Amino acid sequence: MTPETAQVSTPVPAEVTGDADTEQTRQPYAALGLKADEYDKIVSILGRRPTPAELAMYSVMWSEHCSYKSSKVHLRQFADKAPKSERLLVGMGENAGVVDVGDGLAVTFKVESHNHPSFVEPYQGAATGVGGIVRDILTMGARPIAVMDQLRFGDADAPDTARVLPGIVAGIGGYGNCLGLPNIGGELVFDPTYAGNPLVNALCVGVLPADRIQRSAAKGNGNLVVLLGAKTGRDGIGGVSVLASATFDSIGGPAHRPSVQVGDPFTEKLLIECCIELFDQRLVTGIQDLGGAGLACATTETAAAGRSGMHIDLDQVPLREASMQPPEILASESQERMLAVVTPANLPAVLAAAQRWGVDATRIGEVTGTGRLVIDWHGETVADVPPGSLADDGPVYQRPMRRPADLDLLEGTDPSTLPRPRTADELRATLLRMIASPNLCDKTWVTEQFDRYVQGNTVLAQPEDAGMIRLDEKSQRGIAISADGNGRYTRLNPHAGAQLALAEAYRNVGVTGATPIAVTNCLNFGSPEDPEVMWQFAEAVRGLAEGCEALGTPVTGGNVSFYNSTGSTPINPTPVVGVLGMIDNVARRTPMAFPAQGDILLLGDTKAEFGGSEWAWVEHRHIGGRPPAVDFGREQALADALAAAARMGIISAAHDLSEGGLAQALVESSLRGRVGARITLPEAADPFVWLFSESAGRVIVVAPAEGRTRFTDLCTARGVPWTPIGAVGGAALALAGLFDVSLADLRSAHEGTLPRLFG
Amino acid sequence: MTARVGSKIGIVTFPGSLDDKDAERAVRRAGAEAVGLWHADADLHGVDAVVLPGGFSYGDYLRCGAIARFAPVMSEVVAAAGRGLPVLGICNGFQLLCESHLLPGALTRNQHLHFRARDQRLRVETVETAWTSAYQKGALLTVPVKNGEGRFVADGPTVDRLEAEGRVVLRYVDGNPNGSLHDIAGITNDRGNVVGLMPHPEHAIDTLTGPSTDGLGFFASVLRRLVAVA
Amino acid sequence: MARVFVDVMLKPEILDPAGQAVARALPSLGVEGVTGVRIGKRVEIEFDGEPDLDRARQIADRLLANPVIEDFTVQAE
Amino acid sequence: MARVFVDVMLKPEILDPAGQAVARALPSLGVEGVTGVRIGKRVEIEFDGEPDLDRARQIADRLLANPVIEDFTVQAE
Ligand SMILES: Nc1ncnc2c1ncn2[C@@H]1O[C@H](COP(=O)(O)OP(=O)(O)O)[C@@H](O)[C@H]1O
Ligand SMILES: [Mg+2]
Repeated sequence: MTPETAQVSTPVPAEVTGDADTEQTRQPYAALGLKADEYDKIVSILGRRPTPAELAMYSVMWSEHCSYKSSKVHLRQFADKAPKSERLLVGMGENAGVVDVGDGLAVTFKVESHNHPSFVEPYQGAATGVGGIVRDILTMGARPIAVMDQLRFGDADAPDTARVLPGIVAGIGGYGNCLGLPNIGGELVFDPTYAGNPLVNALCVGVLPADRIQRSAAKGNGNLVVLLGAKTGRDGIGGVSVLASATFDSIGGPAHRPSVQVGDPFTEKLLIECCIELFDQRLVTGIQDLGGAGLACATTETAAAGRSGMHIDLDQVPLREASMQPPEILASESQERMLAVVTPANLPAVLAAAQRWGVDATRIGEVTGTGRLVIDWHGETVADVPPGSLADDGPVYQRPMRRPADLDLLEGTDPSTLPRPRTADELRATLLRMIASPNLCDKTWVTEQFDRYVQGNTVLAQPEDAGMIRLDEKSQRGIAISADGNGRYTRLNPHAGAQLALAEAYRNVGVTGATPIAVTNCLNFGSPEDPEVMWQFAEAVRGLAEGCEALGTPVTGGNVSFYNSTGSTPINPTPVVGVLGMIDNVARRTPMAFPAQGDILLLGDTKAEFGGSEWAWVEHRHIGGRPPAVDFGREQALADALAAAARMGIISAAHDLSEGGLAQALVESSLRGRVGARITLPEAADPFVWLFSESAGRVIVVAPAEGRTRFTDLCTARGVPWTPIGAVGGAALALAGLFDVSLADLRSAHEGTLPRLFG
Repeated sequence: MTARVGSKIGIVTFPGSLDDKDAERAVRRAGAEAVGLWHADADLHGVDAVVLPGGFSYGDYLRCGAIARFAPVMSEVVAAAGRGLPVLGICNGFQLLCESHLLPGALTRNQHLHFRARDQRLRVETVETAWTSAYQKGALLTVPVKNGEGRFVADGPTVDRLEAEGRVVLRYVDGNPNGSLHDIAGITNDRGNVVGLMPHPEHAIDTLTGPSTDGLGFFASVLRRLVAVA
Repeated sequence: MARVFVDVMLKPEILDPAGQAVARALPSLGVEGVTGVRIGKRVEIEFDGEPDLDRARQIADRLLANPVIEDFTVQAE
Repeated sequence: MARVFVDVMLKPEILDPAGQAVARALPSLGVEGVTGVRIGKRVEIEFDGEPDLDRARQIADRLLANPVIEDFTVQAE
């Protein structure tokens, strides 16, 4: 046993040159990503110079990625403005939020980015992104039950897209498929803004008994700290502080890019089964995944959360390379590891469960009452720190903000001046070009690479508006999830863009018949050191927080990804917003496919809203004007009407309108149902506006004759406008007085694009 | 208890098995008792039939099914199959049956190199196996396929023999999803008790969660046989 | 510490789509004159004592290669 | 007809899940004394003329290996 306090050996800076100048004898903090004042703060916290191990720990823990130092002051709004929700069991701050879904069940979900690693090594970067978010969900005590992925690339025909896309898609599939997690939806967006910085966001959802939520706090003097899973290696060291906390330009090009990790989904699968067994047998008192900043993060966060101390013996950590030094062991981001806190009495049972699943489990330390995290190695104390100083008391920045100088100009270049299709033939040709464009085309080439069936509970999956999973076979209770974002809307107006993303995800959940209850988000932005980016960020967060307040759906967790830029230009600000809904009986869900017959109704108001629209982009490479207006009251009424209709069984299909507008929605529902539609637009309608506008708050619904009046009454009672626009039937999409397109022509236009581009 | 209620079908869980719970659900839906078998336990616990489920046993990094073949339970499965016990290998289970030499040939990387999951049309080519007797010969099914290494290959004489002896159980129709020889989706041994399929019948038992209920017949078939034997 | 290498290649008569994909991509990289590409596995086995070719051969035969579709060769470092 | 072999292995510090899975399975096959297994790719490139090592190196660099996680070696038959 090592004593609880030990003499800290005099630290020897790695790069001392012998120069007496104090500036020079300072430690290599800058190379580790720390600023001079941050370094000074470390010295003042410790009352001495940090050891190399401590310096490594502070540098990773105080990195943007781990400390949220630039975003903290803004993210607070999610909690401050959070609507009261009785369902919220765990809010922001834990690994993922948890909501009560009834019958003693709870659900946890979260979306996270793995943008930079996926650019460097597409397959493994994307794969380990899935692995990381799955461990977050597992950490809450939940069995992961589904994943989703939100992907953004440069132009579809850009050479680098061909380099990264196939690997990223294969990596998402490779990891998720091997874990046995159905992939139930996502996004695939192409825009030159992401050419040098693709966005790879991954979402995971899990289910757990509501009374068995796990916490990360390390509590109980004398309890043991057990490391589960993979051995610790040299891969991915500093991945967090370097990769996710700086732009590629500033890192210095490919040669200096730090290594990324290789994922091992098999080990993760065993880790999941092992942990679930530990949870079921109530064998752990605290658990934390090892993600960014590895062991440094897991030990400090658990000790800080438990307001305890911890003693770690680094010699016990199973290593892949024996020559690893303490800073490396602490900062390694080797995947597929978890840290558990267990009572001494439970240790044998924990080790037995681990052995049964073939998972390595090693006792590496214990919880103490000292309030210090003390780390020993080779008989020396290499770190002795107050854990809260790393986990909670990192630097906080109120970064300068400035409205982008070009925003007035962008807003002023309104798409209303763009040439529009005038004749029926032009409208028809526009429709065919639109549905074949990379953002609106069929995504099967991607989604076919994902297993959607495994676990046998997938009720809805892509291309449906939301994914839906049955939680319980007896009660038929289930959940629905959708995540959406639109960087062009957000570029034009970050406040509105974030709200539009929220509104779309909310509506996507609503059309299935589920009731939205909670929100997660992944905020993909440029450099926080750029005041214009910081302004976009602050506006987006404000918009999202206000939107969640209006909708009554709290933000339960999320992730911030800064430093996304193509060359020196920040990406279009891209908040991806995920909405979770619940449904009492999944057999009552509303699918998007047109049934054989029925009347088609358009719910909501259609206005000439083309700012940031897909039409302006596809036909004119234009981005300007104002994005569509959002009305949360309308969104709520709409979702409420759709949930009621699903419960009553009076509608047979519903599909939301988003990018590409009504034309796109009609084509998607027709192709999915293998049946056409005869559409008659209202007499006063401008067909171009009705077909392609992206006004929010709209849905198409098919109501069989029997239920139609009950449904329209239900809409009217809630103030949801509805317009009959035709009926299902035939083998073509026929627009009365305008044009017909056969299903076969629609299909070949819609489905040919991705196979042509990616083989 | 009657034989029907008492029929026990074992489903083996290997490290990395994924569709084991789904197979258990399908077995129960068909009316049998599902018994979980564990890879490390060299005991079939008296089951009347065995399902080797889909998944990625041991990660399938080296070659699908290559490591699972050495699991203690497999020596029991191989021995029991030799005595006529009905054995169904689904996807990873099919790969494992080939690796274990209970079925000829091998399953290799899909020709297009992608993992592919889709609802696949299939034709039942023989009903003279323990697992297909409840179908009509020539019946068309829609059942999910999902794999990265599902392309069946074997040398010419082996394929000719499979065809000549009527041992091709299932064939892909309306498009071959992986480049499999002769559009082969499933085969059987010469006694008809061991069947390997790439498609996943356990995912086609309920239209709420699958494309059809066409997969139930595989489980119903073996039950029928067990009842007849009893 | 002694290493043995086992190279596992698909038999010539077995289609190698991964190799073909590489071969097809070459002209677009400006590489001409390649008539074929085959992709197999290279397995490095580290023994704690002497490099044991027999044992490596046995591992290759039972585990690393599937004789239905693959051939292998074994050599010491 | 001249062949060049490109061996692509994960860098030593990078986890090799495939090798690890094989190494862990060996005891159950009754094989002892193996301290590590690494699995990489062996690529056989066939040129119609002389074996062109430079060209092979270029192919490896651009198509077969990602230098962030892999190293490769090239040799003629
Ligand atoms: N990368 C992806 N992974 C999984 N599913 C995807 C992906 N990209 C798109 N999808 C699915 O394809 C369908 C169409 O996508 P999209 O048009 O963006 O839907 P929406 O506009 O309703 O959000 C949706 O079901 C979506 O979940
Ligand atoms: Mg939608």
